[in-house]
Amino acid sequence: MAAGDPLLVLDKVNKRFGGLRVIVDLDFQVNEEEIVGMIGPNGAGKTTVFNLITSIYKLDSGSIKFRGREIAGLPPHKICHLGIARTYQLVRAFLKMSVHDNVMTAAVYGGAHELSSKERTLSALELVQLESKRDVIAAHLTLSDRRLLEIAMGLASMPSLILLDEPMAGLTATEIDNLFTVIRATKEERKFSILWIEHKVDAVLDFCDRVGVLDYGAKIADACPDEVACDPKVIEAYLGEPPT
Amino acid sequence: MTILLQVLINGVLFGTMYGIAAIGLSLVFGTMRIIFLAQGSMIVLFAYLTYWLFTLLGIDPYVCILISVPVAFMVGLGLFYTLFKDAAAIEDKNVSLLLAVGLMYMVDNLMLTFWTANPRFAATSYASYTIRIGDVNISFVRLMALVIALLAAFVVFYFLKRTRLGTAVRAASADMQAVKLLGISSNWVMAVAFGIGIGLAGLAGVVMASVYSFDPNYGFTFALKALVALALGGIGNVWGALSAGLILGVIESLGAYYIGAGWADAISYAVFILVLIFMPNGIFGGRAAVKKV
Amino acid sequence: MASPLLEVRNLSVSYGDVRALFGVSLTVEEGLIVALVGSNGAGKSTLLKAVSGLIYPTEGEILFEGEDLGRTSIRHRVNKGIVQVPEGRRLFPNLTVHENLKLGAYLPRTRAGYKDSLERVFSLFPVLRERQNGKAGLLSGGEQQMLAIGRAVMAQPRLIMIDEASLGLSPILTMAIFDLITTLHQQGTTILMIEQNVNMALKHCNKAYVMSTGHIVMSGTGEELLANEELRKAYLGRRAVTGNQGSGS
Amino acid sequence: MKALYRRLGHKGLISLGIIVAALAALGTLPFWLDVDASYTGYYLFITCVYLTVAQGWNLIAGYTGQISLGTHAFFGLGAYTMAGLWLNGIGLYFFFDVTLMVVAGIAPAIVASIIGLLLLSRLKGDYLSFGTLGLAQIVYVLFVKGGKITGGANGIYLDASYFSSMRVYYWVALLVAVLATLAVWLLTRSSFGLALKAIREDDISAASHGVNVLKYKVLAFAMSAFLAGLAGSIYGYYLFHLEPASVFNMNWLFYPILMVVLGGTGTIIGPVIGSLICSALFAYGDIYFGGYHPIFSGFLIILVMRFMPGGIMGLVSKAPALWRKKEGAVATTTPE
Repeated sequence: MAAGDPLLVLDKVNKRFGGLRVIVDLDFQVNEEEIVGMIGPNGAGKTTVFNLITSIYKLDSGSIKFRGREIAGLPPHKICHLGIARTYQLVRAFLKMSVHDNVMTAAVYGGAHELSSKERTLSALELVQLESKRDVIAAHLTLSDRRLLEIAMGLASMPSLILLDEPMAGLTATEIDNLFTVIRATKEERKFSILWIEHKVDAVLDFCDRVGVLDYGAKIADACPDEVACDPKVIEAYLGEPPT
Repeated sequence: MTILLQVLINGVLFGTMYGIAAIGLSLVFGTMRIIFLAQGSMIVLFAYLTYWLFTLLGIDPYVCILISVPVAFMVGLGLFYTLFKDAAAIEDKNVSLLLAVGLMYMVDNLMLTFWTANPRFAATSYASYTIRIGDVNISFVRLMALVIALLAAFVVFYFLKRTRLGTAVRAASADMQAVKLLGISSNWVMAVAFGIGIGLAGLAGVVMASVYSFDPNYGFTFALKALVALALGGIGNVWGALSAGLILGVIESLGAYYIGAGWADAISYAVFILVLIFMPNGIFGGRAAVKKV
Repeated sequence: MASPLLEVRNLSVSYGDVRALFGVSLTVEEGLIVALVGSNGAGKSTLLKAVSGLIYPTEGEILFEGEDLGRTSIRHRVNKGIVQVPEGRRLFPNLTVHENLKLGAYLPRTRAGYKDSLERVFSLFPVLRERQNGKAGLLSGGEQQMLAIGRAVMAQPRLIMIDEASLGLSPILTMAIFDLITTLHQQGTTILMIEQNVNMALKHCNKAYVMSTGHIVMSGTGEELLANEELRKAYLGRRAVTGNQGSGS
Repeated sequence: MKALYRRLGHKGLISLGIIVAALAALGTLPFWLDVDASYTGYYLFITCVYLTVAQGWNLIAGYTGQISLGTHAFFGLGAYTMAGLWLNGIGLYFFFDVTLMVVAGIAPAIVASIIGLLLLSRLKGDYLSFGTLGLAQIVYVLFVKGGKITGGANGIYLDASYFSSMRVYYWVALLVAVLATLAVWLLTRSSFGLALKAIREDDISAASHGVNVLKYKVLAFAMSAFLAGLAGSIYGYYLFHLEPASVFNMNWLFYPILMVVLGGTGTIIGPVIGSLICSALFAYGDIYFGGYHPIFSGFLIILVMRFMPGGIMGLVSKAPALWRKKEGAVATTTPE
């Protein structure tokens, strides 16, 4: 499990909704300790990829391997236990529960670990700097705190891969900065991998080791940020036909 | 053989009421996503109205249709605007479920107080008249029930398919938000669907009073049967709901004959649970009535 | 000077604690195609929803031909001629094409000219005439978008607001849809459209607004914005621009 | 004492005091009130039976968000299990046999687990409710048609000579109701409760945070069936004559629901308040209004759901909302 070893491998993954092919023959890989971005225009199928990885949707064909083990078809909670955590674009924390109980739930049920769930809860809250708000009901948090809360919930299960679904959406520039600082610092300490889907390209290009681009459910680019930014296919996907 | 045929025909004729009630439930569920558990109680209530109109004023049950269906429609509109309008708008469907439960409980017990638990029946002069075809006896009033059910299904079908408002009702069961964006009042669409649902309960009430003896406790059982028919037929399918009602009638009738009277209920609920578990789209396909986890 | 067809003044909208629009102002003059571009979450759809009456603003006003729409109903606005083509088309898949169109002309005002509107839609989108008795859910993506626009045309709109017409369509189909929108415009309908396909939108509009995180950050004619380096930056970030120059393309 | 104060705080200590005082008063009631002569004895007994069922329904519906409509089947199953075993000489053969009562709870819990695995894995929302309702009706028919085994529609008779005083009934029902409330309270405050609440809030999100949604739904369902069955066995001891029409009566479904929603769904005190109020309405309503009170209870469900779906506890928690908001605001603006 050294840095750089393949962690999550998607192989020829396909998904249809009715007649519509949402994901088309997608090959994708995330390695240990890597930060990978997945970008693409609205409707390109990014969130669907997450839902396939976390088994909320069943895939039509293809395989998804995590540490060499096939995970497609496992129930969602098993996937969490294996070490994949995720956040949602529209935050899905448990709104009527306190911050502490939210993280505690994720810690208790996130699988067996050396550290007790209490210790993991505290350390997760510390990492995202939400200790002072531990007794606040999640519904009373600001959007940016809710995002941090979801990240803390993810951290509580000691994942080796975190899936971030548009964590910047709806945040102001300062809040985004803060979120990044937190993610960067946490990643330094915990050494997990990140797969991050985002609509806004700028931040992903700055932050990630590698970026995949999705358009109409198919991968049109997968390279280092600099290369992706210059790829005419990517520019076309974002801005429409190339300017003449 | 003759007996089997007789049992089958009785089943079909009995199932007509389940069918009418299921069409009503389907309309309400399609637009409001509410299972209206008080449907059976409303049917019994309108059966009592028919019974009263017949015994007190001497109005023939079939003439009663002209009174009780419009009244039931208005009652439906009233119920929607006073009770279900707000509940339909919120995500938590438990509120509307419990509203229907409360309504059922209140109506059942009101009827119990007014009319006692003694079975009633609109004993018309032609109630015992039977038509004999070959070796099979067909009760006139039951045959009329089938005719009425078919007519009702056709009217509802025509309304949904051919009228502007009916088209809007069908559209609303697919996408309420999009309906709103066309300038159509979503509340009115739901109210009309609810009104027709209760209107059909009014019709089923007339049929019930003219064919069977009934009592206040019958409502709940009946609502459950309508629900079974709805689950069998799949949501949003008028003919599916009617046919499922008939099939349920046949299943019960066969069960009562071969296994014993009194087991019919258990058999239909068993069918219900099996359908819920293994065929959530109903036997006629149609749209998923059940959200899978 | 006559008041513009649509004027949005200082509009703010919040979803609970989350503010989506911060004092947005824009005008749409009669007879123009106006484009609203910006990345996901910029507030474009929110603005459209506020104009069509799906949500009410917390602050600011929306004027249509000088009349403040305030907290009037969607029905009132559709009657005035403000019709939205929602994102994702929102067709009724189990209804036929013809039934979908019929519902577009639901309000009494539009029923009188129902036959003419239908003719107009069918001449704009001949494929819909061919498939009028088929279910809407069986149409292809491009045809569905045509039907969504056609359904709005049935309401005899003064102003059509189109949310992401090109979403999920191939480049060729996107081109076709834009041509149809242009035709619609030439027939005299005012159009306000939201687009992610910035190049296409800017080429086809008279005027455009660029939105970012709930604010309008740029406005101008399509040509002006197309030539604007800042716009590319807003979309792909600094690297994209420098990268492009670096590679000498 | 100091340690206790530190743990509970000011408010907690007051609540604890009230609870201890109330329990002491209720526990010693038969010593200063003749529960056999006074109607109050029956009222409190039946309240406790209802409360036990209500807390079970509260656990599955209030805390887990799954509306079950099969409670009366579990109640009746409990009553019949106790009576059947007793008649066949199984158990320790004394009145209010603890082992029989526990078995009377376990039997419906097993049925609930089986049906729960089938229904809860595939259905949610309304259809779960109707699946449980259909199941309940099947159970009812099975007992009516059960012939010699169940005594059919006439039911079965226990030896009524065991009846000595209402005192025993009162104490047993009170003890069970208190234990049921305590158990639900402890469960919902444990990690088990975290899973239930998470499922109620968002079951997909709960699953992706590692909660085995089906397992906890079934466990909660079985637990609620256990409590219903336990209450059923107590009522069975009181009836001596068990017939399907009385122990499978829909009242055992609707009244507990009414008590929970009136008091406040998903709160621990709500069902207690709700059952005290509703049970008073029914028990005394029977005296003063004859058989009309079910009409009012139906009406009451409608009123509560229409105007205060949060129940009494919902109103209570809304009252100090201003104060609470301030508290929340302070917390959110001081991250340091």
